Amino acid sequence: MSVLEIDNLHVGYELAAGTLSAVRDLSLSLAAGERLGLVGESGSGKTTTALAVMGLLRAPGRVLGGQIRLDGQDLVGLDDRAFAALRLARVAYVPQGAMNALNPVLRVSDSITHALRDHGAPADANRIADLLAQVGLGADVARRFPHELSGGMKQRVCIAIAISLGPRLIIADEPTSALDVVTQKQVMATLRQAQDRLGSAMILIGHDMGLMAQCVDRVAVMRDGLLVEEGPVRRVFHAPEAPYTAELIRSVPVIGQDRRAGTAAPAAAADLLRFDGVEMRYGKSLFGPPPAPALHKLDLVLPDAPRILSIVGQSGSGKTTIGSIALGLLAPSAGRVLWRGQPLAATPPQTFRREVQAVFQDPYSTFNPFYRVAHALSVPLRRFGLATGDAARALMEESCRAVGLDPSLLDRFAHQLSGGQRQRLMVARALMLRPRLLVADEPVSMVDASMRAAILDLLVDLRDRYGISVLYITHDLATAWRVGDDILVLERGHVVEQGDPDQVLRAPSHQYTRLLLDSIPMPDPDRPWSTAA
Amino acid sequence: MTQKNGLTRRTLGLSAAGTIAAAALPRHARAMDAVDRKDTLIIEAWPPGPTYKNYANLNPFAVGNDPRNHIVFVNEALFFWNNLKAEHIPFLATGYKYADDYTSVTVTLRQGVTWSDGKPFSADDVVFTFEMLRQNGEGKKDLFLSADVAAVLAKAEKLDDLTVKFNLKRRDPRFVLRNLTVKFNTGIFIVPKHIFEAAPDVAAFTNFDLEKGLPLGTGPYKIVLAAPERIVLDRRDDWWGAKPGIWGKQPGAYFAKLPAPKRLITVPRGEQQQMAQALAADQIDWMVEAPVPMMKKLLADNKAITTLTDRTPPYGYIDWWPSSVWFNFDSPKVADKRVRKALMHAVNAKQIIDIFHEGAAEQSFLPLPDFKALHDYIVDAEPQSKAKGTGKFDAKQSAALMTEAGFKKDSQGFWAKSGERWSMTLTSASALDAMAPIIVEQLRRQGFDVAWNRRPDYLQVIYSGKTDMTLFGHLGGIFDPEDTLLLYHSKFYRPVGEITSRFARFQNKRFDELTDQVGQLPINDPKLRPIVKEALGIWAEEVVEIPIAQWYHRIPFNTTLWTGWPTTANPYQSPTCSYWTTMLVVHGLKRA
Amino acid sequence: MNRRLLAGLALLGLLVLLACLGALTVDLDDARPLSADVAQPPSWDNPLGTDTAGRDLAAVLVVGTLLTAKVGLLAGLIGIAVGTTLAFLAAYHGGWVDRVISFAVDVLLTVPGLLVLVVIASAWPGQMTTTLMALVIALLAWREPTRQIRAQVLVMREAGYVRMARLSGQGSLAIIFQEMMPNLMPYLGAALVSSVSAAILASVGLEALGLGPRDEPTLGMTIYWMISEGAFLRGLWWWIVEPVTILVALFVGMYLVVIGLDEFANPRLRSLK
Amino acid sequence: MFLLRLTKRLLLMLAVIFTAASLNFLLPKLAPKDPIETKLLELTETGGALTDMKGLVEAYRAKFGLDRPLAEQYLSYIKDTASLDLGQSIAFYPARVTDLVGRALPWTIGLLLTSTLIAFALGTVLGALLAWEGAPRLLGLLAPGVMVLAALPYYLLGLVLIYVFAFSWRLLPLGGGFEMTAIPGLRWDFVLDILRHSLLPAASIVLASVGTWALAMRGMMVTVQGEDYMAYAEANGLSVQRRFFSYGLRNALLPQVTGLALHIGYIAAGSVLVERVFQYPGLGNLLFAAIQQNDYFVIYGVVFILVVMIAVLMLLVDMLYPLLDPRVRR
Repeated sequence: MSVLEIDNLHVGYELAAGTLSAVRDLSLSLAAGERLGLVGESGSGKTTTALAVMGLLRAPGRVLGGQIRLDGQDLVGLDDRAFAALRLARVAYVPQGAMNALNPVLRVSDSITHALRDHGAPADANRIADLLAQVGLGADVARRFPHELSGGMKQRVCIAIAISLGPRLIIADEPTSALDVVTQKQVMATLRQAQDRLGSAMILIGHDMGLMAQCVDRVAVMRDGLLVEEGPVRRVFHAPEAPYTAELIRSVPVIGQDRRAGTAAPAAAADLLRFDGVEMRYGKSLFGPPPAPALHKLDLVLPDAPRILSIVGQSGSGKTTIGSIALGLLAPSAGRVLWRGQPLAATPPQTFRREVQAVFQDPYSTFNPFYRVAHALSVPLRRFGLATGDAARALMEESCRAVGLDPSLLDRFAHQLSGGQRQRLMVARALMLRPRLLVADEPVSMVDASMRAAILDLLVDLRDRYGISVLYITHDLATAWRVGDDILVLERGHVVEQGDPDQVLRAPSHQYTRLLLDSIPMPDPDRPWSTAA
Repeated sequence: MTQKNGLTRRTLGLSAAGTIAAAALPRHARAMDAVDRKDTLIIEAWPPGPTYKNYANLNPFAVGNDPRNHIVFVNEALFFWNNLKAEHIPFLATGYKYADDYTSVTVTLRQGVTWSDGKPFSADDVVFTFEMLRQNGEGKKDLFLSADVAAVLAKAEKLDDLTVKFNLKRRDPRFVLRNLTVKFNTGIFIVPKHIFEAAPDVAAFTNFDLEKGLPLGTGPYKIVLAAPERIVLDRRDDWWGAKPGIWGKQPGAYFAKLPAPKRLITVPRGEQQQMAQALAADQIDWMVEAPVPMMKKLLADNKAITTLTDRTPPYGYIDWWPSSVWFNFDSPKVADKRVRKALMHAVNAKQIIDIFHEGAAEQSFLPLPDFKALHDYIVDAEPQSKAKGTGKFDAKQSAALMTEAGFKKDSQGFWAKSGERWSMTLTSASALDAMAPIIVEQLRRQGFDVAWNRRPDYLQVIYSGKTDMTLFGHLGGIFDPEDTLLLYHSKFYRPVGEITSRFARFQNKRFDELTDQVGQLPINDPKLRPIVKEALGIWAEEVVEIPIAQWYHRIPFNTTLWTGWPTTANPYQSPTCSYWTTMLVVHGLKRA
Repeated sequence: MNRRLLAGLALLGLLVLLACLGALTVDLDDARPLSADVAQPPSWDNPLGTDTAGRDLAAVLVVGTLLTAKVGLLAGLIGIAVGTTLAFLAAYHGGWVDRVISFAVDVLLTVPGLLVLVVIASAWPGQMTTTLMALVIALLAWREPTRQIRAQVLVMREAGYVRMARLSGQGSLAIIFQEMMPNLMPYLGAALVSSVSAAILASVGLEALGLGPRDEPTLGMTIYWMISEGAFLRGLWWWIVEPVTILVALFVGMYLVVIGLDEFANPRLRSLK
Repeated sequence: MFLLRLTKRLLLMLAVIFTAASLNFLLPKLAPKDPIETKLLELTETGGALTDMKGLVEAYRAKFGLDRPLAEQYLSYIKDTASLDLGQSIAFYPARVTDLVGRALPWTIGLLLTSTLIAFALGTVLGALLAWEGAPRLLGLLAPGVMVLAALPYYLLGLVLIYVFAFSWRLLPLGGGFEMTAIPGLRWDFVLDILRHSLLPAASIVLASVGTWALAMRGMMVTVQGEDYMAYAEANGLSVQRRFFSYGLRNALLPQVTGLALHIGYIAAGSVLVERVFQYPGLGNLLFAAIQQNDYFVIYGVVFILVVMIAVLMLLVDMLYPLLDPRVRR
């Protein structure tokens, strides 16, 4: 018998203007021990479905039709009390933002105790230690506060809570999206083991096709509230029926495919940007020991020719620091930064500003909410004396078209645009200014998968058509491989490896690079995650 | 649930508050007997509350000493003065005799007086008290009243245990009345030699230690509790004055027994509305003062409340403080006599009395309070004042005088000279704060651009002469007009910027001569009347001030528990609890 | 627009309207003493009654509302102007400038404001006027705005668009005025209204203590007179109810505007109706 | 590390106290009002003219060291204050400032501290409930009232309460610390009497500040409810009480506590008017009387105590905050 059966589910938001459907005609079923991947971009209805199952929809959201049965019991229309009793005990939830999901003022043991006690289960130190052991954590973790744990440990605590009452169904909502690839792999392994032990069903919600290929038995793809495709994982990945599914699979960059490298490095050209023994320490301490450096003596050369240099590393590796120093927003604690052979300090700021531009990770916050988005483009034009008035407008519209945007978007506010549109605008802005160097710091990490490839292609365009060098900063090896002419791998402020991506990534010499490579989930169920982790 | 919780928490919190406050209460409290409310007299005292800042100081000569109310129950004076009857009351003394030239006076003391520790009161104590003040006034000058004593006293000497001779530095026929007699808020109480001579620095001596029996006095009450919020005094049943025969044939037979209240409680002066409500609720028996509207409300609210004039206006008696608008003779704005006169004719005293006193006061035409002792002088001088236009509201004449003095009204209707508006300031005493806006408005309506100046340092502004006009009372003569005339004597003149208590800054040679002549004559000397009349003529002629009204002390008392208060028919003492004669009123009370 | 903001503005607007209507229909000279019989309850001639010095309370309240508003606006505006300038100096400049300004604010926040105000009020050689009152209050009115705006600017300084503006070659002044200021507007608006409210609170407080301009019938002076002349005991209810009502309306109105603007500036608070 | 932080923080506190105390020295000196002349003139106003005021003024000026150069006065002020010798009152010579402050302080602390804590507790719970989605509907009706109260200054509310409860209905006393006839002492009836007298002033403080706390708490609670851990707690089926108290209230409380410490520091200075209105014998009244007479040493003493109180409370908050919020523990 199925653990979960969803029949013709219809969830909508009843607004004054009418009903807005979030999920329509959704039917799914899930057997014990089975893992279902629920895939879709933001707004596709996958999370709404999960909320409906757990009775957590908030007004004006409401189940408008259909049935949700858990072990044969219809959940639609249950009251709050019944739902509260059902949660965790029968349907457990592993949250997306494990970083913030645990109450910051409670010790881990308290969080677990609360969960157990509120469902009438006994909670003592042994039970807690046992639960923690099941997710691979030591008993000492119980006494710690969430901020004393790493992201992976926090997620494991959440898994420990999820399995504490032996639920029939576990809903894991992008459980690893905030984790780096290495930790992601470990956490997913833990989650799968725990689920296997309980024999419960699991829904894994996500948008990463690679992860799905590695983790689930069946995949359901949703788009705009509708189920687009559903089937066993192999069938879906090898022979997707819906074009949308195929597009999703294709958009996952894979090392070894589709590289868009540029021309070979010109010999002995002048340097554009050079780091000489650059070191960075944050903060000052009057007493106490000096803070550990975020960046160890780093030498880096960008030749005066259009190139893309990919800088790769996990969070905390120092890659963003390199970007900020290159932008002149941060002064290094030691060492020299040379711009076209001149010390940065000696370069006239106005010239330097014109020649070095940036695209940042969060495209929303880079627009001043007070102005229409055109402001972000017109200001540098005016400031650098490039164009004003109609000429400026023409220039802005031209570059919009160059990145495939409708110029009328210029008159909107940032919150009226999608993430992809905003990021394209930032690229358009860079293009319009024709800098010599563009620092692109995680430009695609907050953009939906389908937009990713397009924006990366734009970066390549900048290089090839406009002769702009790019410092591409990312945690994603695959995209680094895809666009980079050179690659530099950072680990905790140290460069562990650098060179031609083909060489570095296909035959990594450093074990850290290898670890990173091994942790990437390939969008192919037949190429399983290596067991190295 | 929440609310219930909240309430219990509140109660708990408040009892914590109460305990904290109670724990902070007086270290000076002694075990006290319970005394029935019916035997207790509760008095509002003078120092502004809500607490006595200096409750643990019973040294009458300490400058920072506010609770003189308690000194008056503990210490006694050689003589008292009853202003209502113009009667001199021998107390610790029985009589006095001046030398013919008034350069010395011999005082005889009462026999059988004892201090509260049983030691006899004698000439030594009197000599000690006055010599201490004289020497201090000639040296350190840090004792209250010491300079005044030193100015006139050459030496006090003991002739025998009951006789003291005061040798004076100059002829002074008013020495006894001024220095040996306690009246209003002036005069000197006698302190015990055997206590005060042990104090190394009298100015810093608090004379307060209940354990050691301090303060120690001849008076009928002893302090049993002194706290910032209360002072409690219990009757001393061994008071000397209750012994038979001790008063001889002295009138005022009410002395010859113990005062009726077994306990006195004084509370610091509170906000008037609050105290009035307390009086109406029988919580206190005696209030410092109530203005007319409040008095009317009180009398309406509680049938047991009465006043000196019973339940009819003016609800009190005339005080030594007739109100006037004083000119500052050093101010160029009012240097022209015509301007002063014009200002005077612009003031409508009748309207002020109607509003401020609700009609329950008389207009005054002289700087003198209409006391029994001063009445003859007023009869002499009032017609001449009126003839000179004093106190006359006459808008036309006011305008005419201003025009004559070269003023023109500007576009906004204010008097101006050579295009410049003639702006002036009026500064007021705090007791007259409600009267000032009325006067200012009257003046403004007649075209005088007068601003009411009410700064936190108003006393310094007034006494150092930094205002054009001052709304104030008079702290002048009580038993004869000399002290009033001295308010205008040029020997006290100080230039603007320096403090002088004679803030009129009036200088007139003839006036000085007349005042000096008055000072040479004893009170009630028939030669005084023409001199005083001439001096007051100069005062009126020169328009020294704009007299407004007699000042009434309207003291409400509650007869629910205590009767026998002074009445118009039996005015045995001014019933003002803030005066230093309060003890004599207590002597007259009976249990209701 | 949110409901609280609207309600607050409506309340303040009503006060302004009443004051304007009053200014047109009432003879403002009647706010001076001796304009009418004393201590009269409301009647045809004196619709809001009179006080014990014969001021017509209708005129007093019109004039008083305007004067009190003047004190509040003047002090509040100065406070917010100085506070904003210092806050930007401190937050944007950082370093020792920030340390000096923050320390000064820290120190001044520990000194009882009333003492300072009373001392300064009495140190003034002339007599107290409403303008002087406003200036005196303004002397301390910048402390809170400085602290709050500084914190806000510190957060905003890290915003992506500020970083972007720097990359666009914007100078410090341009960043402050073109990029940060517009976004601070609702916040500054709220800070201004609270500053005005605090100034009115301080002025009414000082006046009730008897330290106000005695020649000018502000609302605080009306309270002072009403207390000192025994309105409670004498049961002159109209003298008590009227100024208190206006002050309550004034404070509540400003308060609603403040929290309305706060919700505007801080969208998270908006979720609650 | 903790010791280091403590040392640094202590140094800062001392610097603040020192600067504030220096400012405190200068402020009353700015006023043209001479405390000795003022005192003597007050005596003159009631007690008749003093013949030789100049001598008295000079004698007392010397006694208080006011005849010395300002710099010298400042040095001895700093020295005395540092050794906690607050000197003697000018207006009430020879009363010691320490005694005056010591007598007033318990009243202020008793009244203001307890009513502030009550207001804080009530306001915090009320505010949290106002923001809580599952709270009873009826509570929503309280919101406008809470808002009006939050807008009102203490003293205005105090006046209204006096008029209604003390004048019109005569239920409670008009003011003062205790009954006129009461004899102070540690007895039940006296404690009750003190409570009765503290009801109106306490009520005006509680009512006027409960709204402020409630609104601040409501704002924080709204923010907290948007946090992931609240959603997670609900997804785990935790009980309503648990989510309200241990998750919502507990986290929203953190900034409130900082506010409370600062507020307690200001109450003494800020409620002068409440004490005036109710004739309450606390520090506020003492300070006001001292300011009126420009009694330098009492002003210095009271302000110094207030400054130290505020500075110490700020330090305490800084040092104790980590106990409440484990995130800032280092």
